[in-house]
Amino acid sequence: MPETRTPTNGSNAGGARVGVYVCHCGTNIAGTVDVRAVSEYAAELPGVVVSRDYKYMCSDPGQALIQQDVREHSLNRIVVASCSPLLHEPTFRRTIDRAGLNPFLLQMVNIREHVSWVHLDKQAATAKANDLVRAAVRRVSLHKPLQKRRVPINTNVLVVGGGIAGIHAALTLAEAGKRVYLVEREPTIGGHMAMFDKTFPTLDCAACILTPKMTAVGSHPGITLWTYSEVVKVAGYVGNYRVKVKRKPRYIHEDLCLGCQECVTACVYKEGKTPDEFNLGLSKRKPVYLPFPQAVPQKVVIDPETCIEFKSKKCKKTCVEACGDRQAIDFTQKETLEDIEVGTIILATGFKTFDPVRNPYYGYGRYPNVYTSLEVERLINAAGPTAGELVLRDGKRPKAVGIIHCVGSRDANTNRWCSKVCCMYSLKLAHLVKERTGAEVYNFYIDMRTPGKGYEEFYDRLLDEGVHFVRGRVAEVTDWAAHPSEKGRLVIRAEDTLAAFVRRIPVDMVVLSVGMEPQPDAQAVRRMFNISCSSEGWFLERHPKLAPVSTFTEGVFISGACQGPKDIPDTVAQAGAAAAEAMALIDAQFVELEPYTAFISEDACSGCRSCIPLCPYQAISFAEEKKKATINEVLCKGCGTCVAGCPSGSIQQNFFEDEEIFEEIEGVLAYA
Amino acid sequence: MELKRTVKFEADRDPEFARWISHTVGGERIRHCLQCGLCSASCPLSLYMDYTPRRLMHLSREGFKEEVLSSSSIWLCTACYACMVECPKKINITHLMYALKERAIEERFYPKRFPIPVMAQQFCRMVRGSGRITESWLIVRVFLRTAIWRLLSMSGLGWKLFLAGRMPAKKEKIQRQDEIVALLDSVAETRKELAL
Amino acid sequence: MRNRQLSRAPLLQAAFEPRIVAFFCNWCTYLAADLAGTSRMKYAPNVRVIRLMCSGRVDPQFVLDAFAQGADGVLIGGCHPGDCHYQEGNYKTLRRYHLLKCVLRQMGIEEERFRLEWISAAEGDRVRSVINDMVEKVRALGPLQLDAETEDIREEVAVC
Amino acid sequence: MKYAYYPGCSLRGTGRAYEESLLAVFRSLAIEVQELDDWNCCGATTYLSVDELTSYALAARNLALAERERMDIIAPCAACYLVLNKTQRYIRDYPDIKTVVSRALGAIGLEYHDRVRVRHPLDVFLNDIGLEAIAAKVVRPLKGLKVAPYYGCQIVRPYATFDDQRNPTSMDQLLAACGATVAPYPLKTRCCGGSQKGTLPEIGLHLIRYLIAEAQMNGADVIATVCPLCQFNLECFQKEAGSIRHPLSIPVLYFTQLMALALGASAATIGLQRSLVPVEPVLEAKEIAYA
Repeated sequence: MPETRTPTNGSNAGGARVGVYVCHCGTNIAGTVDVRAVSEYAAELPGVVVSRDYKYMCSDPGQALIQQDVREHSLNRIVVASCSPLLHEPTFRRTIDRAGLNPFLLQMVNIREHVSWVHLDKQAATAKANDLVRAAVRRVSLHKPLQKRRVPINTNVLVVGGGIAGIHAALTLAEAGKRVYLVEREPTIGGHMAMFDKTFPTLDCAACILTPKMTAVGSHPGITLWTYSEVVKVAGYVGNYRVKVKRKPRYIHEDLCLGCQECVTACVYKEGKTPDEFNLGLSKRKPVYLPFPQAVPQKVVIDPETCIEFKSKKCKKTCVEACGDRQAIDFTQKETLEDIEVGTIILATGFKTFDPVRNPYYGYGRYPNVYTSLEVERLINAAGPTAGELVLRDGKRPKAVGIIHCVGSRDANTNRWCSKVCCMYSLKLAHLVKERTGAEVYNFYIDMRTPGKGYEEFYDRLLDEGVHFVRGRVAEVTDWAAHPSEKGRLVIRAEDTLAAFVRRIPVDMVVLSVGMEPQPDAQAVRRMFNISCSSEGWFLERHPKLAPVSTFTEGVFISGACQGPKDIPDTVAQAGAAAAEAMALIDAQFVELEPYTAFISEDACSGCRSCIPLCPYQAISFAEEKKKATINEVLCKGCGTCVAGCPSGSIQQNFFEDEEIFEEIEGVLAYA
Repeated sequence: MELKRTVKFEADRDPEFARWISHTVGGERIRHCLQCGLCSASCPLSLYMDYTPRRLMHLSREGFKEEVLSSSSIWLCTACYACMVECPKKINITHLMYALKERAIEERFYPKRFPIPVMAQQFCRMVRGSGRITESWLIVRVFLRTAIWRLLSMSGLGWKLFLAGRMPAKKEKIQRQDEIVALLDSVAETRKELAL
Repeated sequence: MRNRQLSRAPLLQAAFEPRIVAFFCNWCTYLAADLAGTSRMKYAPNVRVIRLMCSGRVDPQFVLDAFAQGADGVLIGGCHPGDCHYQEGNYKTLRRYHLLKCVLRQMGIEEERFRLEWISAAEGDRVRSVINDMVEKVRALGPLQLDAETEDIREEVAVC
Repeated sequence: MKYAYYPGCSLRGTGRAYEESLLAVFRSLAIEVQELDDWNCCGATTYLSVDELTSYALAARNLALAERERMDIIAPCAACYLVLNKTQRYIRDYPDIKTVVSRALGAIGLEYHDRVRVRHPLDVFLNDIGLEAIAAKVVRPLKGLKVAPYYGCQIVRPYATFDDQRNPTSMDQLLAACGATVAPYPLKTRCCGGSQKGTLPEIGLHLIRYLIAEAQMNGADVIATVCPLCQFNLECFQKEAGSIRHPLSIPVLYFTQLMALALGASAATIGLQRSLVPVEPVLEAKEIAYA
């Protein structure tokens, strides 16, 4: 039961009538902080009319309590001591708003993340909580009513990355009638999913479920698809982003190319010479090529690095001849820059697979028959380099195949995290390899992780099929034979930890189940979009549970594997969520911005202009007629740098006024 | 067929031993062990061990002191550091092997005439006495105390090495032997004082 | 052995618990401190955090005021260079920090008492280590003693 | 720059040829060394298993002696090199160890402030002298001699101080600079069994067999080593490790012997005659003079 304590000290500084609410958060706070004592302490502070502690302040009854007190005790300032303001400040602002108080007459005290969760000593934690509450009570008395700013929102959306996440988000938004710009770095959309053969656990073919969506993107009137393009600059703020996109020359007029590929056939190269990126170098392509048969857009690309015309200017240009009247080929094409304006941005930049060269003991790059899992996806894909035949580099079928899990995952020497998808895709590959070749298949795993709908059942199925499971991390793959049966084969050495001895298992093919890593340019991308990365390099969500696709930059959302390893179902779900979040912003028609802008008291301004270069947004200008600086409130983002730099103290920042901060400083330091 | 009943009671565990291993130098991360077996598979000697290094790590952190200290594995470790370098959790396995050896010698957990602890003790004695090791003398001393017949079987090699000038009969000794003694005594004193 | 005992702080100082005021920016360091909390990292309870939108908002007077009001140390936490949510606020902070350090030196305030750290939202562990380290160092220095002369300097600085 | 030379016990016994050839290389390359004054046994791997704390103190005495002379230590023996390195790191990382060590050193009037670097000759030759300078001084290129470079464990593990941990190449480069052909040797960092040959012979023999067989299979004429114990194991027990069907016979030299040879030293001054598996027939077959 909540309790009211009537203050003995009735003094009322500046007419503030403060209510203090200390949250237990179950035992999250109350386990370390003596919440009762904090509330009793607060009750004695000048200006405090009501002080309570309650089990869960953010619950409905907790909020109702505040609203009731506001009415009954005519409170005009509220302090809530609970969790981080980044979590529940909006909640409590709404609470007091509904009780008729201006939402900015609230101050939150973070006694969970900053106190109870990080300290062990109950006495010291309680003392710290007291200090913080005291500061908040003193500060809140100076708070002024403020209004959020409303700015209209541009309804266009930018989606960066054309893998399954970007495709799904773009289609969802376009279906809802929004204009979408989809920017993809490669010449085609499709991402990693387009390279897969089958998808777990249902074993439906990746192309069958993906290519219809790709085609839909290509033909949707609401989607502007820019492949072979990259975002190079982002400016503006939520609702009003200005984005610059670089479009690399593909030396083909996209509007003229029909995708007939006659130029490819006609190329002076009779055979491909360059490792084919899409097939991971397992086949060769020509200088003019279509990345893969279902590529979207169905437009060829010319690679200037290998095309003779670019090297010597002396090519017979049989391709141009073949193109004929269509005149789609243009060797003089130049890079172009496009400027677009969008209101929201969805990042779906995906992942990179771990490069197993970093783990030399597995022999990748040294033994030809050691493959990555992605390479095997291409090998067993009917549209792949071997037309779906799983054969070794010498054309022979493997009789035994070893699949090594956790390559570049769960390893302090490379990446510490679990890549989440490898167990399941290894099972899928085990099944496909067994089905196609009848080979003995060995899975080397540490822990089998199959949480997901239908996943454990799939594992059961593999066990039924007679695939071997050896629980142990592989120490090495070697061609060094210690037994006649090992001659000429690759030997996998691991401890069979369930049998408790070391085993050497000779195989013909080794599949390295490589983990997922952040894209190599993730840091540059996050800087451009002004978002954060986790220490591993994944894009950081606003809250791991409650705001999984939002970022700390309003209007920028993330989806798919750029946020962390995840499989296709999770990726699609996140892409849908990101699209919905973007739509929620757009359909509100305007965005509310925090009122933390700076303002100038003209009387005090000496016109020294030292604030003007401090503003990164050019929001401050000099009014010549008055010889005073003025701030454009629409451009100001509220960092407060000019405030701190003003020599005459004539600039102030809403909600962070000097006096408010001085009061907070003195509040935390004042002894009781 | 001889049947053996195996069940471990909680009372068989020595929680103090488990605490010790995770607090000893190098044991900081032993609780992170995944039991992946990479240590065992990269160990050149694991094929000869009664408990593979992986099992030893788990038995230690669970406090099965008897099993751990009477295991042959701790004596087989040659300190090649292959396990430690590859361990995905960066557990200092090699160093823990040293710690277990030290503990096993302290608590006399090894078979009689087992050469490794004998060699270790003779080694230390020689350091205290001369400050340096003379290999020829060390080998003789160890075999005298463990397996005299091996001394005879190896005499051929010994003679060859002697002829090649690689088995000097002269004992190596440092000049300021008193420093070594003072050093060793100081360590013993500090250890006692700080209860290390 | 004698030296060892001498270097030990007297009993009275051993009971001294420094009070440190921290100004954390909303986007990086405050978040990192939240992350330290959600990760249940444990650190010394001597720091009182004041949230600002950007480390660029830290007015030198805030720091001087904190010292004048009895803080034994002041810590500023901002985004890493190049990562500022407001593009370059943290560079301005850095510039002011160096100037302010000179002033504090003249006032006889030891260097360890005033610190600027770049801590990104992902570096919860750094919040823990920085705070623990700073508390230790300030504890070793003992309470801040401002003499009358430095009081004057403070006022002068506050005026200009 | 002058270095403090810390030979270690083995170089005065079974590894005499290592010392003789190493000093010869130092002379040829004009590397100035001074034997560490009254150095003591580092404790090797053996002391660590009996009494860890004491072993750090023993090793630290050598570090402190070098520090007093303001010189870096050159430690050619792999075990010494590792123990000295490890001691430095553990003193840095563990305050208790630091306390014990500083008190012990204090008792004999020494101090240690972590100002000394522990170097291996491979490191010094490669990084302080450089391949070009060495190649320029080669008077007798080891043309046609195929060498299996064997690094063993403790030079690269657990600390990768100057070379790649998984595929070290410093010795490969030095031997190539001397004109030798470096044979592929995938087992170059595998363990030779260390002192196990002495204590549990059958196990030691097994490991030695693998190492020698692999070198022979890859066509090596000689194996080059960096550690006296590796050299001893591989050379002295190869006959025992082989069988009638698969006899093993290959000279096992210190890499410094090969370098000294290339730099013009004569066989007698670099301990070639101390080999139990004679190397002279190989050199003669390759027409490399060694007198």
